[in-house]
Amino acid sequence: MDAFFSKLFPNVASNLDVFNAAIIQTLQMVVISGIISFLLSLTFGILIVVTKGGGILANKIVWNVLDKIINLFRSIPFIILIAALIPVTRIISGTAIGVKGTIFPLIIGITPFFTRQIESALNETDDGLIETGEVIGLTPWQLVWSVYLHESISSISRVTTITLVSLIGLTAIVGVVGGGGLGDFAIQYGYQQNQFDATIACIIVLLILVSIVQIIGTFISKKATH
Amino acid sequence: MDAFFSKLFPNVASNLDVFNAAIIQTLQMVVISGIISFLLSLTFGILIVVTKGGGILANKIVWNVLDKIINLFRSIPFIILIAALIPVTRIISGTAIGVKGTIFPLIIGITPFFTRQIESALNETDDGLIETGEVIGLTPWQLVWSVYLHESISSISRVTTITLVSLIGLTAIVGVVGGGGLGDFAIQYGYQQNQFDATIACIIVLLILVSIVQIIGTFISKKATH
Amino acid sequence: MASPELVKFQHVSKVFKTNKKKSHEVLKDVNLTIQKGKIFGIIGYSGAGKSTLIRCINGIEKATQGKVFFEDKEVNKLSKKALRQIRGQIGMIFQQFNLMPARTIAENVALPIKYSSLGKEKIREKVMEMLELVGLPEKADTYPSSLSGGQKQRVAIARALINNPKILLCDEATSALDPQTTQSILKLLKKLNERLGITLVLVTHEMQVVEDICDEIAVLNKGKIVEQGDVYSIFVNPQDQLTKRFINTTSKLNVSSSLLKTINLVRNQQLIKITYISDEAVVPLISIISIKFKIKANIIVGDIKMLRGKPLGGLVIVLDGEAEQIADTLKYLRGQKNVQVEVYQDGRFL
Amino acid sequence: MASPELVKFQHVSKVFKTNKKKSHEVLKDVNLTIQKGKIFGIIGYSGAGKSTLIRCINGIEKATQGKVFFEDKEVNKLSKKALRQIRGQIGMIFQQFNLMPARTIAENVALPIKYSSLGKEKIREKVMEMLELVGLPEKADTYPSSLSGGQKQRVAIARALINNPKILLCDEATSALDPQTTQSILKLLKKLNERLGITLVLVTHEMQVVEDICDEIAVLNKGKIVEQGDVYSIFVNPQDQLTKRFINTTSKLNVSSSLLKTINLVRNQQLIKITYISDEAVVPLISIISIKFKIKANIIVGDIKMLRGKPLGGLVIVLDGEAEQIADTLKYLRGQKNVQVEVYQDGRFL
Amino acid sequence: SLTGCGKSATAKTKTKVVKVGLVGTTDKPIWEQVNKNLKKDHIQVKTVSFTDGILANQAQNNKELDLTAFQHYAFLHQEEKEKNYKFTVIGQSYLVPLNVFSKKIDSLKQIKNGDKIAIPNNVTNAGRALKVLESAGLIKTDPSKGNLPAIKDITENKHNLKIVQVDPAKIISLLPDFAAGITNSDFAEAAHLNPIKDAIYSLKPDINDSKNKPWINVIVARTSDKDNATYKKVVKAYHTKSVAKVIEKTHKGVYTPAFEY
Ligand SMILES: Nc1ncnc2c1ncn2[C@@H]1O[C@H](COP(=O)(O)OP(=O)(O)OP(=O)(O)O)[C@@H](O)[C@H]1O
Ligand SMILES: Nc1ncnc2c1ncn2[C@@H]1O[C@H](COP(=O)(O)OP(=O)(O)OP(=O)(O)O)[C@@H](O)[C@H]1O
Ligand SMILES: [Mg+2]
Ligand SMILES: [Mg+2]
Repeated sequence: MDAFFSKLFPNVASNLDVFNAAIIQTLQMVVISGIISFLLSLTFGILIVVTKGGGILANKIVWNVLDKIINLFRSIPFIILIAALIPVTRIISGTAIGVKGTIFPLIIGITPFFTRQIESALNETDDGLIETGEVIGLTPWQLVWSVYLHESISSISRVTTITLVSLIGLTAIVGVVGGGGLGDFAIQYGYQQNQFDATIACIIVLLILVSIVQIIGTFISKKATH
Repeated sequence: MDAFFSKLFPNVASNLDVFNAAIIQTLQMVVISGIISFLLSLTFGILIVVTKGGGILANKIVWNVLDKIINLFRSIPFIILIAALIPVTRIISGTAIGVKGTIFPLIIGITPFFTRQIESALNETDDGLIETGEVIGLTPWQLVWSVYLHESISSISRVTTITLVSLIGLTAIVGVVGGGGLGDFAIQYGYQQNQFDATIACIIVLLILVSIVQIIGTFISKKATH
Repeated sequence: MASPELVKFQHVSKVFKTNKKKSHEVLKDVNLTIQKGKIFGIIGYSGAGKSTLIRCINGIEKATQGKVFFEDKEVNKLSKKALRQIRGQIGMIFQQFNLMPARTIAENVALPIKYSSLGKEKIREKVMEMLELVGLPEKADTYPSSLSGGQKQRVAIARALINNPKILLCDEATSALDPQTTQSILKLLKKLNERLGITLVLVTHEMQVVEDICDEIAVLNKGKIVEQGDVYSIFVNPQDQLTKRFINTTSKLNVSSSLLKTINLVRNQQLIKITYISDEAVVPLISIISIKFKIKANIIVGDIKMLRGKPLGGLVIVLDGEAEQIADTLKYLRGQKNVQVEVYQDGRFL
Repeated sequence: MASPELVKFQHVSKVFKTNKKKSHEVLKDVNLTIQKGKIFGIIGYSGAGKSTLIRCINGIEKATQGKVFFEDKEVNKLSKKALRQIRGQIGMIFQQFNLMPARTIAENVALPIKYSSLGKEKIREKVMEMLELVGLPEKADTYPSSLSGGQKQRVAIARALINNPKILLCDEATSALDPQTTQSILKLLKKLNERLGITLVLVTHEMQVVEDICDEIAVLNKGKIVEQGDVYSIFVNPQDQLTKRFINTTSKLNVSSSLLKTINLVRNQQLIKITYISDEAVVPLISIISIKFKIKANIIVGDIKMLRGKPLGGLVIVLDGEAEQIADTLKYLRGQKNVQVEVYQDGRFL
Repeated sequence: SLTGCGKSATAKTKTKVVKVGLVGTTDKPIWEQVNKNLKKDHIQVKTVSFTDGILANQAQNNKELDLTAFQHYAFLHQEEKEKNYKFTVIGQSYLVPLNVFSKKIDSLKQIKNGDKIAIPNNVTNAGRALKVLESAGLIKTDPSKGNLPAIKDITENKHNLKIVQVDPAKIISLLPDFAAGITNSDFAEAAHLNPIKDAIYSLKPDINDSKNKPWINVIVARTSDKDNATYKKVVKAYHTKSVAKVIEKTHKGVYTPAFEY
């Protein structure tokens, strides 16, 4: 088996520790920034849905500010965003490099996109259900929790799947600040040094990761559809 | 005005022709690859929705192949994808560099994501409506056209907005094949040469672009909601 | 006892903008008072504005003009918080049910008291009690998608009742139900009304429902209230054309021409209709005329019922006898002031 | 003329899996034949399986066991294409309407013929004709979201009718409609049935609808057909408990205890109920007893109607007279073989 | 054969376009000057900016570029070896120093055990940076790896330095996270540092020092085109005083022209 692996993936085998570390790094980046960004996006997504015109807490100012900020951040190419954030990252994470230094820019990079996705998911909620919640006398936050969120679990897990896969894509770019990870491994060894096997190995692991995310997402989404 | 501009954006002013060209390049990349990818994603999105288990043309094999291919392509970091595609790009576009050389990789890069988004949008269609279409005696393709697509116009324009903004983000990466565009301008001048004004100028133009896309998308989406 | 007013509409209008140019006035200068503890029915054609009207009561539809009061509070002017408090006292059953698809039946029913101070067990207990009431305890842990239309409606009823509302707004709350279930639900509503003094507002197109439990009704026609009053007087003596038509639909006395054809009158026989028009004590008319004029009165169609203890309806009769006796009979009947007589067909002229 | 069979169920069962362990048998060994040109009613409690049953006819619900035939073709065994062709001949009105939210009313109605060879103008013409029929021409270019519940139902009816189906499956097609509109829709359906020979399958809980237009009915109870036959014989002589209960709901003769309380019988007065139990010619019973026994018969509740030319129903009467006469009267009435007598209350024992 | 007679006539007046692949945009003024020098020859250089040299080389190999001018010998040789490119150097351009910068220390002597050092995240500059550290006496690398050792080829690391690869363009921004960082001069310049004066350690940019030879930037043609007259003219136009001046001016004396004029 080992011999077989070395034969198929000679360059990976000779850098196995780096490769393994890359897997761990990718997982760390995806999991940590994914969780934090999920919470943030949920918050912003909810805010933007409830404050929009006709929403349950309609508020032009808040909505406009959020909408514009999201557009602004979505307009900044990710690599530039990372660079621009370096000083802030250092303040927040203590360092701007390594896995630790990638979490913050990843969060900032993915959250606007994630927020739009969550917004999309929440907007699917049937108006009649919102109305019912209001008629029952739920407070806005009860309404958010018990109607918007509860009824959107399926859609939210669907958009989260899409987003996590995009996030895995972003982790490939954070090599610029020495974040490592599989994407960076593929670039360093596969792309720059033309080690085809390194590229393939990375893609296989990423594919497995993406598929797992997809399967879990689909599963939750199905479970939540009645 | 001109003097004011030169003062605020000295590095942009001194490379104004490049900057203007970058805007044109970005527009070309986004529009051309956007349109082609839209058509492809619509096709794939429809296919994956109708062939899924319980779908109107349920077909395990087609569904599985599509699903796996999409995941595979979403697993490949975009920069690696571009590099890997170069030989194919050359066959298809005649060249692998410049704007012409970026269209194909952009399409391949965004289509899997776009397809997932379209899939998501189409899946929102109420089962009762599909059933009604079937009861009325519509053929599968009439059903796709008159029910799935027609009833999803609003959602489709919403996910298209999200996707186009992501596509604008991708164009920033294609500088690696000399594609140019605003993202590349920002990287070359802003990121690599630390010309802050260049970054800002690019972000402003991108923001305008993103906002226009967002406004049009929201407008269509609203128009299509009755 | 003059019950105090619970809901009051003062010159309420509601306009929907269909597009930039067109608009649609769905409620026109509606004035309405619903007294505490009453069962108030609202009837009218499809599209008359009934749903819109009751949706104004809890403020989910805002009146374009005029004022809607709930217990002296002007609904449209309330703060969001005050409005929420009021809504906590108003139960509502939607025409289209609006069950939460991602919640089980029990969770759906529990929703209005989910954030109350009741403990989980207490809530479950109340929920099961409600489901028992609507006959669906075995569906507690299933999801709405697996329910039939009528079952969904019953869940909506259970949900509307769980937090003991002061007033219950029912938008066609029994329209998807079979008559048996309808009756049991109506019985339940009536019981709640009697025992707990819940005020009920029923939008319905089932005249049977109106007859069975309403105290008062309002008849809506194209957004206008054309008639309003207590059920008996309106049923006995409808003023508006529309009301008459509605009431006629509940009556079997409208003998269709196809029915007339099946009745072969001979000789002097006459086909007549007798209708009660006042609420005086019932008199054994048929017996009287039979004894008095030696006439045979054959009841073809009978539709008499006791509404709040008073007779309502009439009979369609074939009178058979000598010409003179028949003439006397008709004369006698026409002399009675609590009935109205109409001759459909006269055997002599056939 | 024995009409040929259009729809046939042979030992049809339908099981829904609620989860891995539990399942729910919604239809149980259903056998049913619907003849061409008939109006076939299906009644039963909410949740009995009525919707599931008619959904088996056009194959949107697949029978778990047994066979469903449409014109000799076994629905479950048809190719998709053949199934589509059949569906083109089957109109269906859904319980929950299922209008397309992103299409105007006209477009919704046009959908079934959108891909036909008809030109645009011809389609529009037909659409307007249909909307005219259901009384909604002015809503042609609005969207479903701005319609009231009943208006939505009428659009669904128009859509189901536009391509001249051979058979129309109506799942509570008039349940959201006011009685006037219901009557006009029923008249329309009846006309279509008579003129074009359309077969109608009506799932309904409105016994009035059954009475008004059905030729045959099937009574469903918990997935089983408990009774089936032509309307008159079932109405006159229901065998199953459930059927009886259903029919009773349409009858006013079930005198409630609260009503009894309002009737103060004195002396020898007796409160009795007379019901027609066969379809023999009507006899002027009241007159006869009045004349014969010098008794006064005061009709408290009357519910007699002519169903397909035959009398159905009965009367609730207070008999007033001498004790002996009353006894004779009762004896006489009991001797009549086409009526059934029941004594509610006896003034002597009060 | 029909066009044969007119060919030479049109060729005379028509400007020949030569596509030159660059990485980044800082060399544009240099090539503008080259273009001025070429005007009389009816040759025009068109530059194409890449963000990445790998794809520029690939494009040249695919004949989408005529020449490239962004890489040093070391990178070129590595690329030729790995991808079997047939390239030939047709002229040298300049030498760019790769110096050590820091925000925390003034001299490499202050390096402590376990300190972090940033080096570029591309293979050639990483190798070069390791060589710089070696020449500063901080580490030793496997001599068999020649000019391009990788981090794993470090044979001796007495200070136990942690060497991290990051984007060279951002090394200056990231200096607070490191004890020191090594990056290309143009990036240092872009961050408003003087690549020589502000460096805490630098190697003398002597183009005649054989140690510097691998790091001299070159103009490259495909081997099949190495004798192309037009390309030779381009190189000739580059190897002029005017261009040397522009190089010194645009890069404030940090770049050393590596040609005779
Ligand atoms: N998808 C499903 N999964 C599980 N159970 C279902 C499903 N659909 C229907 N049922 C159950 O099947 C039974 C019959 O449903 P059906 O809709 O046929 O009733 P119905 O007779 O039409 O009632 P109603 O008059 O209330 O519309 C109900 O008890 C319902 O809960
Ligand atoms: N959002 C809306 N925009 C425009 N018109 C509307 C809107 N909602 C309702 N209407 C119109 O207002 C009128 C009254 O609607 P409403 O729902 O109150 O009728 P209804 O009396 O409840 O009828 P039904 O018995 O059919 O439910 C209808 O003609 C309907 O088309
Ligand atoms: Mg309504
Ligand atoms: Mg049903």
